[in-house]
Amino acid sequence: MIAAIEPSWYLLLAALLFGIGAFGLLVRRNPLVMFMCIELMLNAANLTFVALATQLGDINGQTAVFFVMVVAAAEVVVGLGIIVSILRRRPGATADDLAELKG
Amino acid sequence: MADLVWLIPAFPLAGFLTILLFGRRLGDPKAGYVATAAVFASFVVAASIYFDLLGRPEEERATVVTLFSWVPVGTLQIDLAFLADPLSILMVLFVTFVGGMIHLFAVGYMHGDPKFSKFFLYLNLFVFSMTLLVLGENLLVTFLGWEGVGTCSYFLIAFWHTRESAATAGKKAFVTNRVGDFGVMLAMFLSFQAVGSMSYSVLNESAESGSLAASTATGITLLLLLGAAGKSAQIPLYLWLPDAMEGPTPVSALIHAATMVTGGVFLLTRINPVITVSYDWVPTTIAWVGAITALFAATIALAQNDIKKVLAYSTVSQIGYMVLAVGTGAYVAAIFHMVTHAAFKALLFLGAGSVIHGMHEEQDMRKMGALRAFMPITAATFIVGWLAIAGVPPFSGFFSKDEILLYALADSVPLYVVGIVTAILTAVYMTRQVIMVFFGEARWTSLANAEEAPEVAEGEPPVETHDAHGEFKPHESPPIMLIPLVVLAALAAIGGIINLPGLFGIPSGGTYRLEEWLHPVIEFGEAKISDTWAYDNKYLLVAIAVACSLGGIALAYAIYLKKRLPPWEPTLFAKGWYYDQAVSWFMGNPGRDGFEAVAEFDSKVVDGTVNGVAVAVKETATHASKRQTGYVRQYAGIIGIGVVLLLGWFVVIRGIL
Amino acid sequence: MLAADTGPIAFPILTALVLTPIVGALLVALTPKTRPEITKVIALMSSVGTAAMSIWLMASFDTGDAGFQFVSKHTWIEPWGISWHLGVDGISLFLVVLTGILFPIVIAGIDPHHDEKPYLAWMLMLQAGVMGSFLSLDLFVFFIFFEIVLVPMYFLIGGWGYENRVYAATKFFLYTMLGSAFMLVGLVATVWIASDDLGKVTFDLVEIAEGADFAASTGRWLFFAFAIAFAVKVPIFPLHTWLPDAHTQAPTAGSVVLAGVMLKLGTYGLLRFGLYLFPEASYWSRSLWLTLAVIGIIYGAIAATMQKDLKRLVAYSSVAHLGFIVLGTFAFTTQSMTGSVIQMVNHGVSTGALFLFVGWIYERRKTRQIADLNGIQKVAPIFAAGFMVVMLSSIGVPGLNGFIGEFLILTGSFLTARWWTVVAAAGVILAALYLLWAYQRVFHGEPDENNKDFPELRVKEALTLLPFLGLIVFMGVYPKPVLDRIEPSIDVLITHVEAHTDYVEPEPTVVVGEHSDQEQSDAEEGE
Amino acid sequence: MLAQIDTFVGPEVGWFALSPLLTLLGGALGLMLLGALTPQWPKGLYAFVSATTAGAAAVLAMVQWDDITDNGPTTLVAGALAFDTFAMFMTITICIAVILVSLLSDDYLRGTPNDGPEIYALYLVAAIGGIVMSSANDLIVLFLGLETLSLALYVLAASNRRSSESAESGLKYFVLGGFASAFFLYGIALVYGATGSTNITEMVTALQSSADLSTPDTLALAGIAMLIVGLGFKVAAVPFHVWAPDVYQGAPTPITAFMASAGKAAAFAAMLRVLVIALPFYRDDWRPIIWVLALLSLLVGSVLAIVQTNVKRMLAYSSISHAGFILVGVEAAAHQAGDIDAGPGMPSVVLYLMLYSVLVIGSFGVVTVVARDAGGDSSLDAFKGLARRRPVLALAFTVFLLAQAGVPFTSGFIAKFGVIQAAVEVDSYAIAIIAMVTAVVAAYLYLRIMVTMWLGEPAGGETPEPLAVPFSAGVAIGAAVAFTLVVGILPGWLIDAADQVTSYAR
Repeated sequence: MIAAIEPSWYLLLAALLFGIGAFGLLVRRNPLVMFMCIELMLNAANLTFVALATQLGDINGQTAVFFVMVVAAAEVVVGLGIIVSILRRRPGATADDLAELKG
Repeated sequence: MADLVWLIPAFPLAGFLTILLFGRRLGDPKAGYVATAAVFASFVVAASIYFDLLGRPEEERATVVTLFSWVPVGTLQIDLAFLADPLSILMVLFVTFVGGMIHLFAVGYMHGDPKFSKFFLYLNLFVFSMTLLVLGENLLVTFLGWEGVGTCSYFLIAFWHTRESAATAGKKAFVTNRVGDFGVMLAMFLSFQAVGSMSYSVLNESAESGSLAASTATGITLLLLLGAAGKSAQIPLYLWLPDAMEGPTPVSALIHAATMVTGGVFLLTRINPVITVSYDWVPTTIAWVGAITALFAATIALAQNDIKKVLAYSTVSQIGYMVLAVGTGAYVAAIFHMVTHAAFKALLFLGAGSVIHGMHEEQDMRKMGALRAFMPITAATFIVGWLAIAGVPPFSGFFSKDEILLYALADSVPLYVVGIVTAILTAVYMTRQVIMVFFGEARWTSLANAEEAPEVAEGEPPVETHDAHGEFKPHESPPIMLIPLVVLAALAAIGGIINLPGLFGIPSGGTYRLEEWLHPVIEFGEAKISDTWAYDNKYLLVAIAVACSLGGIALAYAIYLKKRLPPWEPTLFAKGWYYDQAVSWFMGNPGRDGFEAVAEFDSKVVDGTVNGVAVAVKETATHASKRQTGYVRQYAGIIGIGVVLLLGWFVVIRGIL
Repeated sequence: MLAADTGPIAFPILTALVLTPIVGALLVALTPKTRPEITKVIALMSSVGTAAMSIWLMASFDTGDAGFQFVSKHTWIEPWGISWHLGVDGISLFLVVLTGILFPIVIAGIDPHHDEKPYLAWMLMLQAGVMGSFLSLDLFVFFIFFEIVLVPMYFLIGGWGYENRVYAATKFFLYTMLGSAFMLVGLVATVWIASDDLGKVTFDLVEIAEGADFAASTGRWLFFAFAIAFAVKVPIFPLHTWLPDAHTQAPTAGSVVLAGVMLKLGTYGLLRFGLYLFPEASYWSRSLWLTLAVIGIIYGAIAATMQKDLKRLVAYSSVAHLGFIVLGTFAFTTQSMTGSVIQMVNHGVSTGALFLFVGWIYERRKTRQIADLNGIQKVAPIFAAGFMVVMLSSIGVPGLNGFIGEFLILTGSFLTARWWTVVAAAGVILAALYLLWAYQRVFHGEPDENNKDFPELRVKEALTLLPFLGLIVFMGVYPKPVLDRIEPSIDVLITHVEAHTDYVEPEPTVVVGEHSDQEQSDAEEGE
Repeated sequence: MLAQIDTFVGPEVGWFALSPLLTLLGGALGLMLLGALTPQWPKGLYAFVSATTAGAAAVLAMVQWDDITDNGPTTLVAGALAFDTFAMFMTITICIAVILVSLLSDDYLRGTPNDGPEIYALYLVAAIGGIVMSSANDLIVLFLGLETLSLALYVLAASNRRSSESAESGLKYFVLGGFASAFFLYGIALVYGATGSTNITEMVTALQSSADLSTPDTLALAGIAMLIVGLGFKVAAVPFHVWAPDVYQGAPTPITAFMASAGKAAAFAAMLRVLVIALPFYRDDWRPIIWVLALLSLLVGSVLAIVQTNVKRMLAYSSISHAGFILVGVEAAAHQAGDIDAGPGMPSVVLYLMLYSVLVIGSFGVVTVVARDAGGDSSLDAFKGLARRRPVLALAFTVFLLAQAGVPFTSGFIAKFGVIQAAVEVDSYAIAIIAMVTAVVAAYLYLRIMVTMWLGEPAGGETPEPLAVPFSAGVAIGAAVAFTLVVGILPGWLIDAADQVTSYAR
């Protein structure tokens, strides 16, 4: 059944997700949400990998996904750490509140 | 002997250095004697060389003495060399003699001046430069002297530099002369380009051998004429000379009457072969420049009241005569008049100096009169000078001026007329001066010391007699000032003998001595005009000349002494035809504004652009840095824009298209 | 030293000329603050040593030889084909000597008033930089020295200058750096393009100049890349506006050095790296340069006339004087170019001396405004006399050094660039105008309250001034020894230009022999 | 495909070839574990350990260097890592950065809650990431390296828990960094789709076989665009530079130094790997973009720098303009990317990277010392009259600034000269001239700082209290000055080395 769906659809879907993620990062103020958008973009990339891998009948694309997942996990750790430390200092701070550095 | 010619400049130079080093220690009057001695020493040398040359066949009378190679670059090989030939030796003879006399006079005149030694320092430097000028073997050495005398005249005009007018006059003289020097320099370049040398011998010989193109010759001549106009105070550059009277009177006598101002005439005479080969209209131009200057200056002299100003304009006028002579090919006459003029004009100036001295620095003739009783010797000598310049036979001026008029007529009638008119005017204004100063009623009796005090500016030599008596009283000058007067008077009286005309059955042995002497430097004498109407009617001309001078004297006598006729002294003349005002107005207003404009342009536009760019960059930066808002989402946005653009380039432009 | 030179391995005199000041500077920097007297001594020793070496260099310079002498060449940055290549010829010799003797004089004669230690260090650095630029025969080496002089000069102006010093220093630094920005690119391009002809990448000036043959268009681009840098440095109108500011704000020593040798980097560069490297381009563009030069002469003079600040006036006079040098350079005749080279030295001497005087006036009166000064000649006659002599030399009165240069330049230029020369000669009139006017306002007249006790020339100052006056007179009366050393190199340069262009130096139509014959016969008659 | 599954053959690993990486890894782990298990180590020991580790790694890299020059480049771990001089050169550069920065950090951290092994461990980890980036022969591996480096840097940037600025810079860096690396990853994916592999060697062969570039592969081009976004962000090239000023200013100064040196070097190394080495066949597509990025970086960096009032921020912008300069070199390299004669581009870039790393660490080192004395204030005022308070320090800073301005006899000049030379040799005159002109604009910035130091009046009036320079920091700065001047005067050996990096494995 799956084979019935054209791999290019997955690519489109991935592109869509990626766009949503990028757009979300631009419009949302909450650091956590922005961070989620990044994760979304990463996963869009993953989806692309998988789709292309199937298209090319090549294993490496799929293995790459695992690496990316690991990286994403690591990012979660670091990112959350940073965000939490900021929110602890200034509860409810949005990304726009952090604009001391400019010019 | 002639190869010791370098001694002539050497002595004044030595004097200069001595005074430079020990001037203050020597002081007043020793420094003056040192200087005088130096000048007379070079006179002696000059005289001995004169006799040396005299003993030689005519064509061997030119000796070049090369000291060292001065500016040798490639084909340009200029030596510091002297040319001892009849012309230059004649020049040094009267320069050093008259100069020496004036030095002597100055010892008395400058007595008590705080800068006494410095005065003679400059004076010796001047004589040194002047001898270089006349002895130079090439244009550059002459130019060295030329600029040297100019510089010295600057020093000496501005000698009493605390007086604003003196300082300004000095600057004016230097700058105006520079305009002339501009011409001389270009003439040198042209000469180098044409004949690959600046030496007179090469230049003149190439002219005589015909290898010098007429166009080039014309260029050189006209450029040198410009130089002459500057140095010899001819139209249009004469206007520094009257102001130059700001200097001490001996300076006026030496530099601005006898020697320096004749430099231009000398230079033109020096290159007379070049003038000969230039276009025909060139000599005519020279003649007219001289003629007009002569007349123009004479008219102005007519209406001056400053005793020295009269003489100054008279000088301009007389040099006009010389230039006129050069233009008409009467080089001998030019030199002749130069010599005689040196004698009597120096005499007149020194006389004036003596008067001024005696009148306690009073220069306004309207405050003089009847001085002959108080300063008899001065008066007597002055009168000799007056007769000489007025052209009364047998005084020297008569012969030289007559010679010039002869050539003028031979050349063209208008020139002659101008010359004659000038002669009359000369007689008139000189007589006027003599009368105003020495005859008539004494207009100074009312004068109190206090009144003339403002006339005396700071730095003037304090006149010893001031303290002697409170009551104002003219007095004769000390002997040291009178001796030069007497000697010069003698010269002025008999100076004519050096070039008597072949008239009145004067034994042929005694005639045209100068002309013979100056041959071959000046190839042709009267022979050149022997076929003209003028030549055949010499006697007539003499008669006319004498009549004119006497007539002029009589006229002035009638006007100023007998008061038969009202004096005719239009302001136009008094103000020198407003030429000076016009020039200084131009310099002061449009000229200055133009300069200001350039300076403005520099700071506003040229530099403005530079600073403008800097400011622009800074402005851009300030504005741009405001775009760095610090909002992370906006940053992401910027990145996003970048992404879009990149995709646009790659996918659309490179990919699909 | 002499012995070493005659020995098998010649003493690397040129390298020593560059290194001695650097070593001096380092030593000065290392001496403790507590011992100022030592710093002064060290500085003097190293600078005097340099001067001695430079004079010895002049003495043992082979007059007849047109080529580069005392050459020392060692590979430096091998992968880039850069070598430490120094050499001196008639063109650079006297600039080197001037650099050598100018610095000890100003170091000894002028007091920085504060922070003497860094001041001396920077001065020595500056000397090394200038020396290097004049001596280097490798494009890279030249460039780095040409560029490095900015730093010490920047600090000298910025650290010891007057009220507006930071602005002036920054302007100077950036303006000049902008110029050399183009030169750097042009320089690299030159080397790269030349490597096709030479078959190897080398920055060696001589190899490129002799071996490479640039296509006309290429050569012109490259030439202009170089020329811009030099035009700024000279400075040539309209790139001159940094100069008045730099001069006015620089400390006296800075101004003296700036006018004395640093501006010559530009004119020297034009000769060495313009004409020599790109004969075709420089000949092709000569009208441009002649025109700019003449504009500079007149323009600078006019601007100078209107200045109210005495130092600015002198600065603008430099613009005019350097215009003459450029004119002579691009007239391509033996006389004009020899004149340009000697004028570089003469201008250095006379304008340097003028700046000394302005500096002394400032020290006495704490003002440079002409309006604030008057009647000084009455209270300080000797001071005035000294100024007068220097001024006359700057005006170009014959018998003093200034005249020789200008005269040669104009004489030579008249052969190839007549009308430019005519205009330029008019600049001589203006020179008299602005200087005499300034002199009248400052020295003539009756001194007022502020000036009536203007101190007379001091002994130390007189001693500082003496060498300048000596040179002014000597070079004016007997320039032959200098000219004889310069001319051969100039002739070679002109031949080089003729070889690469259709230019033929115009020989004036000499009336054969007559001159010499005349002398001969006269000499005999003399007996 | 099946075969791969049932018989898995582990790749043979050139352990010794990996020794630099392993050393650093060991150092990092060691610091973490031992540091965690043992009580506070004596003064300066952490820094010493990390410095020596990095030093050892550098030495090992040099050893490898000879091996490579003898036996030629190869790939390791089944073609995942390239084992070539380029990689080694970057390894050494990064290790030098780690050494200097560790020395800087020592006193800086003392007394802060961060005074422990973590920061140093993070340096080492970041270094590993950087080295992996510069020696990656597989885009995925490169991505891993990039993330390793970035994550470490995010943490480091935010590491100063007392300062809100630090936190802010950390967050900004993290968010934008993640954003960018997402693009990068997506780019990898797309390129993978176009070439059928993420391994550079295979990619190249694939592209060579599909020689027909007349019909451009949109997928690949889109991928390249994405890759350039990611790389451009890392190297802080305009318009992807926005994060740099804020992060540089906010992060603790030694960290900033590390970002500006090791971070930039690794990023550029990655850029060369991806564009020049992996994608030479598209060079005509991406070279213009590099040209534009260079232009923008040069202009924005130098122009914006001159109006800043905070020295760290100034240096941040100046580092952007330096990135522009390096991009000029990259652009030059692009002209001959993939050719047998790689041209002078690559060498000029790696040379610039090494020289600039030392320079910038030195500069930030001085800032560290001064700001520490001024209570964390790194504004221009803090530098007023520094020359009176610490002449030698001021002199050192002057050297660094002049070097950054590209004044001769400093390494900075050599670096710029190399890049300009490279650009000229491929006839990119325009960008070369623009670069030099913007350098003049940037020079104003350096002059401004110098003026403040030398001519400004110190706060303490006539007798300002001298400023304390910690020993280790002093050593670091001194070393940097020495390097700057020595290379400035005798650069030959280094240039020789840099010229060898063009024989890379792929």
